[in-house]
Amino acid sequence: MACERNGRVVFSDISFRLEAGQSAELRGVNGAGKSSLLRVVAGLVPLAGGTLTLNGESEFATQCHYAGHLDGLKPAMTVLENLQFWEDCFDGGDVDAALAAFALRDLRDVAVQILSAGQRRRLALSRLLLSHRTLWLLDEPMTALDAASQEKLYGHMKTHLAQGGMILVATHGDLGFVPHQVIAL
Amino acid sequence: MTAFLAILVRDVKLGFRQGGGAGAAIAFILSVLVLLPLALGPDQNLLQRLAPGLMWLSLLLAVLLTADRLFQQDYEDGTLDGLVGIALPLELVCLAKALAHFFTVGLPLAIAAPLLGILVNINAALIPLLMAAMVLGALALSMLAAIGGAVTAGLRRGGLLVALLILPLYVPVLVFGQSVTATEQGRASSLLVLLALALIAVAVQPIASAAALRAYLR
Amino acid sequence: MQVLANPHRFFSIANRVMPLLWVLTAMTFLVALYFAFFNSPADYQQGETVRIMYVHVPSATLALGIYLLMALASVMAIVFRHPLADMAAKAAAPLGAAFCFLALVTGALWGKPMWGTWWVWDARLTSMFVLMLLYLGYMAVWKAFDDPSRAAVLARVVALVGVINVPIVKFSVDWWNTLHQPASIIKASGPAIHSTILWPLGLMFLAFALLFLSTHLLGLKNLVREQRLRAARMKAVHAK
Amino acid sequence: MIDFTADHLGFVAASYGIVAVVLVAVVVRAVMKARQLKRELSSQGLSDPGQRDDQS
Repeated sequence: MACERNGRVVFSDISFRLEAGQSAELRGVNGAGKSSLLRVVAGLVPLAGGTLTLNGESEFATQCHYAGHLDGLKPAMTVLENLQFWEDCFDGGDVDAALAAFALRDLRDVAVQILSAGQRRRLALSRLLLSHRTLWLLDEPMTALDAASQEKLYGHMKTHLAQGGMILVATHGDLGFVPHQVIAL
Repeated sequence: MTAFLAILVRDVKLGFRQGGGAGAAIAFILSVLVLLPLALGPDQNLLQRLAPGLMWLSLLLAVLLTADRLFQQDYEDGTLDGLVGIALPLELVCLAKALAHFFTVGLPLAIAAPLLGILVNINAALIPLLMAAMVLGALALSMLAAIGGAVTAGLRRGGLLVALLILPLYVPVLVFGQSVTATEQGRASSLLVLLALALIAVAVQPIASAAALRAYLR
Repeated sequence: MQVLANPHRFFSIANRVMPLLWVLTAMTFLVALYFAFFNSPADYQQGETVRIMYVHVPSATLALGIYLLMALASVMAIVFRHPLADMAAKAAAPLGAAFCFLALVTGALWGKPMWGTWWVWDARLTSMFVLMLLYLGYMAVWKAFDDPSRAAVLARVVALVGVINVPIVKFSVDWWNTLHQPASIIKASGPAIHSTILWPLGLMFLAFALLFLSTHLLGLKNLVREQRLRAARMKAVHAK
Repeated sequence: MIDFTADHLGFVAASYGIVAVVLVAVVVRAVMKARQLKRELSSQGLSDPGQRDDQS
């Protein structure tokens, strides 16, 4: 597959295959196109060349969960309100369990604007457990997380894989577990 | 449907919480109303003749001033990225957000403005009629504002561009809006045309806004 | 359609046609001007000012026609994803705006001696004015974005929403005009179209259209040139 | 034939004048731009659209 943004070719000739229950790590220097690749897979950026399928289907935006640098949270609403909004958007999911999974229960009635960067990131990531999507697309998910929270994230990632899910994660090479494959950009 | 309502409710809530809601819109109209007699002179007859038109202009300005922020926040904080991946088509996401704008800005103003028209000596018999016309007009204006807002969602200073883009689109609404109260004849047909304009805007807006937003997501 | 499908073939043909087109444009202008000034009568009501019509009407017609062309090109861009379609629309916009401007100015210059005022808010003038705003908005969108592929999509949206708006504006200002019938103003339609008027008018319209066609082709070519330079510059930056 | 002594001739002259100025300006601008871009292209060794050896 290939990708073009702002009139320049970000990457071309990338090819990979991910089985159910597998994870892949995207590695590359700044500007190599890690984020672009994730956005292409998420269906946000149109494919400039090649093919992209999930279980044989080429339209699979609703089977992915993309978690990028931006957290998509509203500072004027509380933790619970933010999460409930996304629960309604995803049409399902267990808000309570998601809060518990990232140790956010005590913060549920706190406005997001006073959360720390790490807490916001945890809230953003907790949505992964609401959406029930097959393919997780994570863009440097460890940013701003402390060691304990990182461990929690790895735990949830492993559970997701064990349930037959798939994960594409972009990092600078500091992932806390060994992925099934590494895609170098 | 749950998602549609969730977006609508959240945006209305945010509108009121962040001070961009009905209260601010009505305060805006009040401040415009103070300036009018100062600019035009305190002649009661003149003000009465101009009152409906002035109310339409205030509504138009209020909708215009809020247009460029309609999608900007969601674009900047990444909410839009997330909303693309949900089952609800982006077109309906746009419709929900435009309706939320109507409920926070357009509708409160359409109800308040004719009443506040008393301050510029509006003909009291015209108030219900003007209110009905302004509700329909405000719906159309919010939709058009959403198109402009979507086109300029990623621009830091999109305010002027948004005005240039949507003011020409406001012309028909303004023409039929003022003709509802301007003359006896053609009153009913003007209201019907306003309804038609609102419906056209509701039909076109989701397609146009979604197409514009997709250009930003890439 | 086949020829248009390939930008290279398109331009190699255009390059051969263009010199001919410029000559034809100049010749048509000469003939049209001869007819406009020396081979047509003055109007019994409007006198010599009727000659303003020969430039006013073609400008107005082209202003509207070019906007429709822009919208058509935008549809082509969406449906066929043709690389030149967006550029064709972009190249047409400033030309359409120029004709629109001329229609407004010559309209005012015609109105002053005929109606005694530079400007009246009559249906025709008002919709022309709104058309001018639509052109300015469309061009502002292209200017506002650094990324041409993003600007192209947004410009399509603006052009198509605008083209839906054009007939609605026309309809609404006509309505508005009948409500507020302005007193004792001569209608712009003026005298019945006579064959002595038809010739200079038709020729002048042809001349204007040819001028648009040749300038548009040149503008389109300039846009392709700019795109190539931009691509080369991008490549140079990212090679470092 | 135009009557050079008629009323309002100034308006006719002004109309044709402004049309001439605007149209000439539009054409000249495009031609100047074309020449400048052509120079830039050839200075970078790129081909002009539609040239015989143009492959892109």
